[in-house]
Amino acid sequence: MSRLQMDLPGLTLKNPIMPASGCFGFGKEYAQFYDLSLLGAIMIKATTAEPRFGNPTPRVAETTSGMLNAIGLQNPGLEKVLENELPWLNQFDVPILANVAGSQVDDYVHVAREISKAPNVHALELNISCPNVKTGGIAFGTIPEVAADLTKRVKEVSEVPVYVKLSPNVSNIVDMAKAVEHAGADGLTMINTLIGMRIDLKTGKPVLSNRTGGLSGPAIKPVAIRMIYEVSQAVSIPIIGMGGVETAEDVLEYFYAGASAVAVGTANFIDPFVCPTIIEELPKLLDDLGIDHISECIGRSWGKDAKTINYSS
Amino acid sequence: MSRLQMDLPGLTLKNPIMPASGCFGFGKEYAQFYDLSLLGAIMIKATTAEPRFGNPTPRVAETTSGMLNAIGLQNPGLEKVLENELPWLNQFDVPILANVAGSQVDDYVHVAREISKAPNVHALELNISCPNVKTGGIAFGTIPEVAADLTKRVKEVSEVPVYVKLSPNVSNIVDMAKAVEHAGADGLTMINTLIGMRIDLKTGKPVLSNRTGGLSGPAIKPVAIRMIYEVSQAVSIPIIGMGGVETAEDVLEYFYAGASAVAVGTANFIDPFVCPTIIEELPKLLDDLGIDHISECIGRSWGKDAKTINYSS
Amino acid sequence: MIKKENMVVVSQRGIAENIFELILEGELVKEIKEPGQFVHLKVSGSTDPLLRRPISIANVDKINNQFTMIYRSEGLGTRVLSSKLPGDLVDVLGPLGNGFPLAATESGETALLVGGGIGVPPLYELSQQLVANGVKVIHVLGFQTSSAVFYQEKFEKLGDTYVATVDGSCGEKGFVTDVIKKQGIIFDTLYSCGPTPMLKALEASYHDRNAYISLEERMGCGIGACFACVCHTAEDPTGFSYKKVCSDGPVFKVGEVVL
Amino acid sequence: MIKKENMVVVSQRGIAENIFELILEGELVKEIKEPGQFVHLKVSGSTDPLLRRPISIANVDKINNQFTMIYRSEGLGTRVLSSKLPGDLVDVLGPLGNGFPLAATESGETALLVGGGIGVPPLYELSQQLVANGVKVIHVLGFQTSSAVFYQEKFEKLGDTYVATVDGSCGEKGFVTDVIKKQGIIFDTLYSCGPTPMLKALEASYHDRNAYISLEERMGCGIGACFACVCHTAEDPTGFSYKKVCSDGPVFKVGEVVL
Ligand SMILES: Cc1cc2nc3c(=O)[nH]c(=O)nc-3n(C[C@H](O)[C@H](O)[C@H](O)COP(=O)(O)OP(=O)(O)OC[C@H]3O[C@@H](n4cnc5c(N)ncnc54)[C@H](O)[C@@H]3O)c2cc1C
Ligand SMILES: Cc1cc2nc3c(=O)[nH]c(=O)nc-3n(C[C@H](O)[C@H](O)[C@H](O)COP(=O)(O)OP(=O)(O)OC[C@H]3O[C@@H](n4cnc5c(N)ncnc54)[C@H](O)[C@@H]3O)c2cc1C
Ligand SMILES: Cc1cc2nc3c(=O)[nH]c(=O)nc-3n(C[C@H](O)[C@H](O)[C@H](O)COP(=O)(O)O)c2cc1C
Ligand SMILES: Cc1cc2nc3c(=O)[nH]c(=O)nc-3n(C[C@H](O)[C@H](O)[C@H](O)COP(=O)(O)O)c2cc1C
Ligand code: FES
Ligand code: FES
Repeated sequence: MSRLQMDLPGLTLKNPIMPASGCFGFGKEYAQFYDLSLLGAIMIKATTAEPRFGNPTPRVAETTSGMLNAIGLQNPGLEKVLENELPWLNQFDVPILANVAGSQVDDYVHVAREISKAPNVHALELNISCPNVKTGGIAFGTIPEVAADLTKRVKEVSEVPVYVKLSPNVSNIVDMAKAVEHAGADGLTMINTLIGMRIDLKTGKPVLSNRTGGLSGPAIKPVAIRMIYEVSQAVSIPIIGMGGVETAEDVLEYFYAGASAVAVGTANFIDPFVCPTIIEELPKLLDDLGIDHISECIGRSWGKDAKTINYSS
Repeated sequence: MSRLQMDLPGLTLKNPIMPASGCFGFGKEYAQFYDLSLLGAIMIKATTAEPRFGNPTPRVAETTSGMLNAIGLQNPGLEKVLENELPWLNQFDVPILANVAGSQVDDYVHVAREISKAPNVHALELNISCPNVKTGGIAFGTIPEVAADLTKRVKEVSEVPVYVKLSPNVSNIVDMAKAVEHAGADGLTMINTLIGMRIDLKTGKPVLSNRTGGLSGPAIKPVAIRMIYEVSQAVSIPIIGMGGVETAEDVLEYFYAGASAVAVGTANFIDPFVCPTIIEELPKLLDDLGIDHISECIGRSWGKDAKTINYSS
Repeated sequence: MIKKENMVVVSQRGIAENIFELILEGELVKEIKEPGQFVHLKVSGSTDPLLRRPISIANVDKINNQFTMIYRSEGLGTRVLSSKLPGDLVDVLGPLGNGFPLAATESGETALLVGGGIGVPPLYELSQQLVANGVKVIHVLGFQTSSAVFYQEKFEKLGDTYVATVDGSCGEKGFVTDVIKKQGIIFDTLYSCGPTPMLKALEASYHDRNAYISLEERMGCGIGACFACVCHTAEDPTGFSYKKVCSDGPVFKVGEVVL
Repeated sequence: MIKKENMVVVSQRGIAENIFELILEGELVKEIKEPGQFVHLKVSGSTDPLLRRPISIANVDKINNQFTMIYRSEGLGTRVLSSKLPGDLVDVLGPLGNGFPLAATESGETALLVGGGIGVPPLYELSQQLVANGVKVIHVLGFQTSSAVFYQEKFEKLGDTYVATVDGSCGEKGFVTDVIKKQGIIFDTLYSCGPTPMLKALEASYHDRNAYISLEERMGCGIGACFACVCHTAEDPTGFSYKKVCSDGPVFKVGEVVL
């Protein structure tokens, strides 16, 4: 067995590297650069029941070592994804995680039921960072009970394992993780973006027309590592980690924190070859560190007495 | 009146720039570099009832465009601060905000009562990011009711206005802000650090001996701007903003978001002259932007219909 | 094909106030197809600035494998770019997007090229190729003020060239649209690149003509994957139909997309 | 007085595997007081790396306003530093901290200088100044392996010099403490800088001697303001009493602080 292979619920990953949802479209653009079968998996762009245009532009802004986006879940809608995008991806030997979004439980359930039937969709990724219009815009991802209920409902209909994507914009990430684990989640993916904002001094207005956006990139990596470190010790389902990953070293830092696979988002925009480059560099890095198989790295940093004391500053 | 002067509860600031708590000690070290009377104010290092040594070293780690610290509130304790530090600072014409910390309500109340009597302490800054030993270590700063109760108790004894320092590690910063406003806070300071972590690949261990630490520096600026933007529109008490401020432009971005003054933390370590440099550059920047008085900048980005929709990514 | 290459700086010089002309050399030049395509630049190995910067291709020298960009040094990224010296490497992703359709103008016809500010550069390569095709070119170039004007003589060598400045400090005072009307310029095809207000003014006057405009939008990936740079299409101005500026554009037929 | 200055790179060269010698020039040199002081460097104008890097002063040339640093290129900051060329500027904060007490050794006495790896550099300036004071110096320098050895001849010119490498590829095989014992070195004062395990071993053997050690700790400010670099004092090993490595140290009398 390859020293990079990882087996996760629903997913046999030839390596634990996959592009993160929303940062890779449905793969077509990156297929110009390399064979997508090289990837461990692909997390496709969020799919909603109906097509969405998303937010007005500008939709991205730069921050120090990070970027903000407020794409607003633009996607062609479930039907077109099933008709065009997934069949096209079928030419590659790579499992797909379908990122499912919505603004009410029924939307999620509908998309999850249908998209989980696609032959190359090996798992769902529930994007619970969107506002729940029914409960007044409070995100599914910030109230454990609401997230758990959604997870349960989606689990009931999904034909493939369900990973829940956690939002970092919460007081207690461990509570969220435990709630969705308890509700039947097969795995976690984390973290989604932190909410942030930039203001243009010349216009006096927020740079993004949506005003706030999701902060991604290297700036957020320490927050992701901390949350994965805490959550991985509190749950027994695997975690796909993400947030600012750019190098093979970053991947191992995620594994050490407790992740079992890693997704690469923003870095694809900076270097379209970043995923295959990381995959190529990982074995050498494992050699340097004297590690046989990457799975040995999972949770290396936990230590014996892994309780953390947040008496910082 | 100077175009930089700002009047806040308890504080007449000749300019709205002050070093952030914990990033300036009690001022002595920076007095080697410039006259501290140049500053708008000084937020001194957190003071606790008893002396604290803090956490074991290493206590700082670098992240991309940020740093983690887990100093652990090292300080000489209330008595010594009253005896040595505050009298020494009295030689400068600069108001002091005394950062008050503790692990139970009574500690806070005791420190607040005593330190607010010092002649040059013009305001308190309640550091509610500390774990509350009574509630099992959950930070005062993550539960609105707990924070409100603490604020009320401190307000009862303080002889000067009380600013509450909000932690960004919460699901809903507006709820926190409203809770402490309702409890009598005279102002807010925000944000404290995000909780983060780094792991050393060679040792396999967290870089910080405390494992997690507080993330500060330019990396967190977009999170701070977003929170201040949201909170400033929901409360009617002034906000002293902080998080990654390095330049005069950053200061105005904070004002545009809704802050009425700005604190500079981590940047002091990179450039000990950063505060006087910003103070010097602000008037020129105001000229460039055609602004008479810096107070005109407060909340410029709010727009007419300032509701934000967090439908990001 | 889109390549990613560390290209070598051949030369860099200031040609107007805060405006730089940068010549890069490398294999990527072989892939450039049309005037109006752009490149996406990573200006430093550091994470700050993090994102690439889109800059148009202003001149192509296939013989020497070189191309020229002209850009304004404004924010962090372009400021760092302007510090590059001959021999330094720049990480270039490109060529990207679809450029101006040369075939839209036949030999002997007249093309009007209208540029505004840092929208002027891609018109230079376009103009040269049109002239090589036997097209008569007329340029109307708008700038803020005289110190911002660049490449005027170069354009003059290719065809009639009118310069307009907002403050009248060089050429005519006013906007490019004023100049076109005042001079009574007659053309078969219109090609334009510049700020959105300028493009909107052109669209208002020439929406029924054979006109092509190049758009600007904030970009993430630059290759069509992130949905940062979309615009609505004209036949479905509030619906789900969209075009991506980076991969469907940046050049569109006038009226194709909503400005 | 502590200064902050953009100092000019006079020269930079590799002197061992991943080890660089960097000479900087500027007014700040006038402020250097003692061997063992250090500087805090910002290696780039970017926010990544964000923090300054502490590096010891290895040699001072007051006549030319120059000083030398010797450092290992390891992480991001030192890697960026190693790319600096003559004429480039480096943002230096310093001189910082308290160095080795020269007065602790009288003329005619013998000083033993024990260095480990990148702890060796500050001993070079110290040795020169001791020799200038009429002190006899003996050096014991420990390195990982032969390719990591530097400045051996320079130290030899100043006094007896023993090199030890962990793998025995240069000098004696083993640790500096082994060498000191094996050679039966007799001394009046001990000065040392190097990794903590080495300092601990020296402390164990020489805690009752006239010995001075230079510590390393992760730093924030470098000037005593942030409390990043504290250590417990020996008379109060678990209490509130502390020393800051940056401003009280980095040199302490052996036994003064808890290693
Ligand atoms: C297809 C295309 C072609 C372009 N061609 C040229 C050219 O030939 N010459 C030239 O000077 N400029 C050109 N621009 C504009 C150029 O991309 C911006 O001026 C540049 O990105 C600003 O970067 P900065 O580092 O100076 O500013 P910063 O303020 O640091 O930029 C912050 C972020 O905003 C983006 N941004 C800022 N302004 C613009 C803008 N006007 N358009 C798109 N993104 C922006 C940046 O790319 C970056 O992501 C072009 C833009 C596009 C989309
Ligand atoms: C007083 C003092 C004097 C020193 N003198 C020298 C010298 O003369 N030559 C030399 O090569 N090295 C010296 N060091 C060690 C040097 O500071 C580190 O090797 C350097 O900071 C590592 O930076 P980096 O960019 O290579 O590593 P990175 O891994 O990028 O560093 C990340 C962070 O950790 C800190 N850090 C990492 N290793 C160390 C360390 N060993 N000590 C303190 N901080 C560290 C960095 O300063 C930075 O904040 C000295 C350290 C101290 C405290
Ligand atoms: C432009 C952009 C679009 C994104 N769209 C989605 C999305 O549709 N669904 C989702 O779950 N996450 C989305 N994300 C979040 C990423 O999948 C990822 O969680 C986050 O960006 C952190 O990883 P990174 O720092 O590597 O980018 C998006 C991120 C970006 C930058
Ligand atoms: C080393 C260090 C120590 C700190 N100590 C304190 C403290 O004692 N009390 C407090 O309220 N905040 C403390 N903070 C947080 C800062 O005051 C500030 O809120 C935060 O660092 C964000 O600002 P910055 O990005 O400008 O550093 C500390 C921050 C740092 C980096
Ligand atoms: S910039 Fe990413 S789709 Fe156009
Ligand atoms: S590094 Fe800040 S106190 Fe020593």
